[in-house]
Amino acid sequence: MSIDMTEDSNVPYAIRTYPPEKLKDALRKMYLIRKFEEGAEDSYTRGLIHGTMHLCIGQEASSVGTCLSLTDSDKITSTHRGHGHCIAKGADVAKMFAEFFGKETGYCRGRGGSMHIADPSKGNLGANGIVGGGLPIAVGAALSAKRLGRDDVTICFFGDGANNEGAFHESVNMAAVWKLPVVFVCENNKYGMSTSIDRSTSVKSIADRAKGYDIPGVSVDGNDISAVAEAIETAVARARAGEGPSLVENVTYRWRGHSKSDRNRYRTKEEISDWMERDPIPRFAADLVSHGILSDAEVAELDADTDREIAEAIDFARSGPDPDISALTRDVYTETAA
Amino acid sequence: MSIDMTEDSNVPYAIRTYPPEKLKDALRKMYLIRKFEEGAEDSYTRGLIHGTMHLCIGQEASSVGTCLSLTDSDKITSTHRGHGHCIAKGADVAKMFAEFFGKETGYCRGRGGSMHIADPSKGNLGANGIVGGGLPIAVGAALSAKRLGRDDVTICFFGDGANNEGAFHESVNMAAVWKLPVVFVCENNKYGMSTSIDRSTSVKSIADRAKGYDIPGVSVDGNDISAVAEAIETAVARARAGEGPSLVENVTYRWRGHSKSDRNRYRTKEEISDWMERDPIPRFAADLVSHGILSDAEVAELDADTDREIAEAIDFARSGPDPDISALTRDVYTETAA
Amino acid sequence: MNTHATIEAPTRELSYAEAIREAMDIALGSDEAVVLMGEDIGVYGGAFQVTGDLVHKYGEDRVIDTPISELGGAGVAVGAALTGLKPIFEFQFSDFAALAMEQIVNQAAKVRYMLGGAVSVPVVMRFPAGSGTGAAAQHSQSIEAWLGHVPGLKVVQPSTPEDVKGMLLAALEDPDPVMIFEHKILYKMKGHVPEGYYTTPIGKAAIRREGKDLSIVATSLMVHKALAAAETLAGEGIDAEVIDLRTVRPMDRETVLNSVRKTGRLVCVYEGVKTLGIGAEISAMVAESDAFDFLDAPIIRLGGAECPIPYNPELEKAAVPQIPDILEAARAIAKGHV
Amino acid sequence: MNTHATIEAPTRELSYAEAIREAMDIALGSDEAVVLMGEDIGVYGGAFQVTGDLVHKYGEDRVIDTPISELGGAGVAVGAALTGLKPIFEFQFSDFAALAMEQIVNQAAKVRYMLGGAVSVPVVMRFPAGSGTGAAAQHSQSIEAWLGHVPGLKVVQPSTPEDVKGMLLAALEDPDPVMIFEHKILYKMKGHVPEGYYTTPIGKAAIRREGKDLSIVATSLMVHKALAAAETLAGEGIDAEVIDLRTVRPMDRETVLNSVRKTGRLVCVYEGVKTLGIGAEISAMVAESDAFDFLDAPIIRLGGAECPIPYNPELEKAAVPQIPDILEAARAIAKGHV
Ligand SMILES: Cc1ncc(C[n+]2csc(CCOP(=O)(O)OP(=O)(O)O)c2C)c(N)n1
Ligand SMILES: Cc1ncc(C[n+]2csc(CCOP(=O)(O)OP(=O)(O)O)c2C)c(N)n1
Ligand SMILES: [Mg+2]
Ligand SMILES: [Mg+2]
Repeated sequence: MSIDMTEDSNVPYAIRTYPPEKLKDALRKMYLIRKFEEGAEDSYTRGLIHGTMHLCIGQEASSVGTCLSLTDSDKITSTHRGHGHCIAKGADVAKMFAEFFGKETGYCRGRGGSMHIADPSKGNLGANGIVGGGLPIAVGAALSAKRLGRDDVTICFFGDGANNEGAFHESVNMAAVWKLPVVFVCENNKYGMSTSIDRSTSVKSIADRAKGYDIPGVSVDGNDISAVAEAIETAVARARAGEGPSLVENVTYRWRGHSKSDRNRYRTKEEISDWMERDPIPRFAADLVSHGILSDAEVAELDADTDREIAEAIDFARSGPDPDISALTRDVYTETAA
Repeated sequence: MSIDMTEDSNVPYAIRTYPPEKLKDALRKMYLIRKFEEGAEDSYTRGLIHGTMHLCIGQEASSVGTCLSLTDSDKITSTHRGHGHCIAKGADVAKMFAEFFGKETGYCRGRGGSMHIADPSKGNLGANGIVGGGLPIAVGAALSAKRLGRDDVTICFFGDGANNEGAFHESVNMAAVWKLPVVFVCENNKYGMSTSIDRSTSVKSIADRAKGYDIPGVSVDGNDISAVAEAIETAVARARAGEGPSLVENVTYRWRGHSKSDRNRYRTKEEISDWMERDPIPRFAADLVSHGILSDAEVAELDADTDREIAEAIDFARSGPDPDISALTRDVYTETAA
Repeated sequence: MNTHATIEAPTRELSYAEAIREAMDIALGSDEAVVLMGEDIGVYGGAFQVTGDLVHKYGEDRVIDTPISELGGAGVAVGAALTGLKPIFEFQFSDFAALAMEQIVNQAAKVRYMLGGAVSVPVVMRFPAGSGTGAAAQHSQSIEAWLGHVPGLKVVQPSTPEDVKGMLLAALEDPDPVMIFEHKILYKMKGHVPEGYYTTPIGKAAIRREGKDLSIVATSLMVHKALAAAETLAGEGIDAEVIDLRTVRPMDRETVLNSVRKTGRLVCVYEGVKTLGIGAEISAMVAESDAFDFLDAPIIRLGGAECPIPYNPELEKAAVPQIPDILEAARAIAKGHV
Repeated sequence: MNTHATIEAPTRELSYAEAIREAMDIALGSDEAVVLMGEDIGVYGGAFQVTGDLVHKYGEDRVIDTPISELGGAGVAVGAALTGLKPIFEFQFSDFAALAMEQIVNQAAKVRYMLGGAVSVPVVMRFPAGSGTGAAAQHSQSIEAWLGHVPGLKVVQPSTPEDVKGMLLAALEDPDPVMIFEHKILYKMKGHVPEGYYTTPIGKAAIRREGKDLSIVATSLMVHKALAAAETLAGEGIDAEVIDLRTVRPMDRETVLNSVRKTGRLVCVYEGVKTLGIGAEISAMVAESDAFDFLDAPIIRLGGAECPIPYNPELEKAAVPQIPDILEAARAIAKGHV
């Protein structure tokens, strides 16, 4: 390989920073998220899934770039648009599908569905049906880490719309005053449901909100996994060093409607297709190929492998058992020995 | 009078801007607030008042300076520490005392007490027992003005402690997005109950919070009525011109404890006495005398007059009738003709 | 004495959602003070397409998309109602009202009383409620009992298109805050709706089916299940009276008690959690009255299960009363088998 | 069978506030995971001096003053409880919990269930509640019925120093969220409190006085009023049994039903608003059980008046049940005069 990997070269941050295996896994996860969402959409259309769902197609670099260097003991809090976060943090897509299908074999034993998937074993404290609901919870997780002397950092995902909830303000302020190890990651996909940032938010960039808390705020191209990873690494390092929280804004876009009931009256076709051209997946794949990390054949193999993984996951999910109706009120409270 | 009243002179803003009658009335109101609070404290000590109260002694310039140029149709929302706001907005101290004494002749017919005094006839939408409770209400009042084509501005008083409520964030953001005619006036007396700003708030100055909303934020000496009035006039003009909200921080100090149950364990005697030396009342009185607006004798007369007014108000209040117990549930709902 | 037929105007079939929209259209068209506020109620048409195209007819100044700020948004509506507007505030799901309880309960419900009757708060709030959509625990609650517990509020649960239009218009005429719980499953339900302006009284229950053997008092969607059950029971020789409570606060004591005096047997059917839900109040109201002497059997409550609403569709159904549950309860008490 | 005497350890007289503090002191001293959180609980010692000097013993890292951010603060406690801490969160007044209902109800209460049992939330929240302090409508509410309506929470209302210590320690052992309502008027009440560690079971009512003529089921402060009334009634030949409900959720069905089976008469006494309050549930629980067959008289509920708590002291008293009200109700049903 003739490529110069030193910092001042044109090599993207991720590529010059991480080992090939990790980069390959990152691309694999991006594919997996994309295909997971497509599989979920397809299952929904075929009537296999009940309720609603919020797809993150187009936002894969944000999820994967953010979680790239986290350990299993680092925590995340996620959102209603949380499938990508969940996969990026290491979840098993079969158990995710099983949850969507309402099965006892799902992450929440069929009790939670898309909006409540969690995987505490990997540090994922859960999606949330309440916009902004995860913000103070993330700060609490960071408080635990600090009090209990753990090195963990907590990543708090939230949307541009969520930034207008009072919970945002209270959470960021407390984290800043107490210098807690938490990184607030805003996935700014330009709309909260139908409401664009300029109609809901008095600053141009969510990162500007950081000024009101005297913490670092940075806005990055959320479709560039390398830019995301670099910003997050800086914020995580600061958090682990005891210097407190940061706000990172990943500017991205959701290709699909807000949820299954969206008639898309608030975005133009052009805007959507412009953003589809900025697809984060081929962009990262091309980078990996051009910097000699993967061959075209290896990329194609990842693509095919993840297709297979999703198909198997859906099979697993469909064949799982339904919850037992008599267990309706189990797990409302913790069963104790006494 | 030999004093040069042009803008670039050393004459304080208020003195070069307002007619003598208005300045005299401002000083009168400052005395009235001070004496009202002393009278309330004394009545409390003598067991005439039930419950608790939050005195604003030391903060008179903030109340009076802020309300100096408002009309009766301009609105204010006030706080638990609201006596000064109420008097500054033109309330009758006799009806205020009657309310404290729980009388039918009080502003709230004895139902509200200190924390709920309001005088809608003067545009005072009320004190509030909920920290931050008045913030969105003020924005609502500003929305009414804009929608109904009224020229009113709304002043929203809140404390440094209140700035950490989610309601602050949501309210300021909405007002900014919708460019509503509201001015957020933070009375920063350095503590929310026992908690100092640096232990509760991640910015040094509450005015810095404005940066997160892309609105003007200014911090002034809240014990200087002229500085307060000038900042407010600018913000009010902006509001009336349809340019949206501003944040004005009046830095001041409360001489007394937070409420009647405060053991004052969080402030030093020195800090308190330092601030008592910055008493806004003699400072303004001296300014008025030195600029020839009032004579020493006139100041003494105001002082004596307001003593008398307070004594009469307390007499009126004490002699008023108690509410009729049988009317316990009156005014829960509006009685309608039907 | 089915109250469906009491309005004389010509009727057409409209869905429940259309009936609400028509009421809002009439209100917006006839009173400049009426504004709609809520998340995504403009171009999106509302999460449940209730506001629909009203924004095109009345513009963004009167059909106001709010940021995702439930506490602030509700508070703005309260402040606006205090100062001349008549806002209709839509929560996107009733669950999110948990964020706004402060403004609803501490402000809207109490301010008139706290101010001794000096003001009224003519705000209307709309709460899409209930389960059955597969949206799981944070999007399926029935929290009308919380608000029903709060003096100062009026709380209604219309069960038909005709009623929801008439009660919304009645709510707008009411000077006090009226909370309207709309079951999401009803939105698509069609029914006869009179044309033009009319009001349906708040505080009056409706006897949907007369009967002599037992009284079934039901709310919202459960009214329809109770009516279906009553048909089956009729075939078995059990003549059930079905009362649609319609208003939670103030509750129509007389209609319920008269029915129980006649039948001597009572089943309450409601979707909210059984414990401390609507049925507790209905039952206690009967048990403390002279109707108690007419009771020939224990009072049965069929309420929601003691768990959050689960995601899996079969569990979800099991979590709220269904027709077979009503049949079983009715048969048991009708035959004295309890 | 007064439960006062069940603990064997030596006792001393402590006030209710001191008993709470002792429980927290024991917990902080024996478990590093326990932290206290709340507004002004540090150097101020808490608004009601419940935390007192604990901050000096355990430091600011474990007795944590929060900013005035109830939603965020409660949410931080929830997040901390999910990740290893055992926070005891103090609301300064229970009224302010209206700001935090989202985190209490949508998160803390539901997360275990939504996640299919994958996590527990061992958080304890303390709510100073009730009227009698002259603090008016926004500082005097009794909102235990709201939380009692929520599956996933446990809700207690200890009425004695012994119980509050034991129940707080039991709450800390409980893996699920426990909400403790403490009546402010009780804080200064003295009583015997066993030394050292012990727990008082959550979910068990206490028979405070045995009697055969009627059952009075009371909560919190009302227990003491009921006991005083029972003494008077004894002098009149009416032998009242007084039950201290102690736990609102889960309610101790058996103790209440057994008493009613014995006496055939029931009066419920509680301070929250009558409609949809605790008494509604107690009454309905009896009316739907076999104890119904033992009832010789209607069930009387004495609850708070249908109004916000007024300021004037006489009105304030009239707004909640008093001893004469209990006497009147007891006499009426004991003599069959209803
Ligand atoms: C408290 C609350 N308010 C409103 C909603 C309804 N809702 C769900 S997602 C959403 C938009 C969120 O926007 P954003 O935070 O930008 O996330 P995105 O959907 O764009 O990923 C809304 C309004 C909710 N679930 N919770
Ligand atoms: C929502 C809410 N939280 C807490 C309180 C209790 N409380 C009353 S005043 C106060 C301090 C407020 O501080 P600040 O806003 O700075 O006003 P100040 O008292 O200094 O004038 C607190 C904590 C309350 N009344 N409402
Ligand atoms: Mg968004
Ligand atoms: Mg302050």
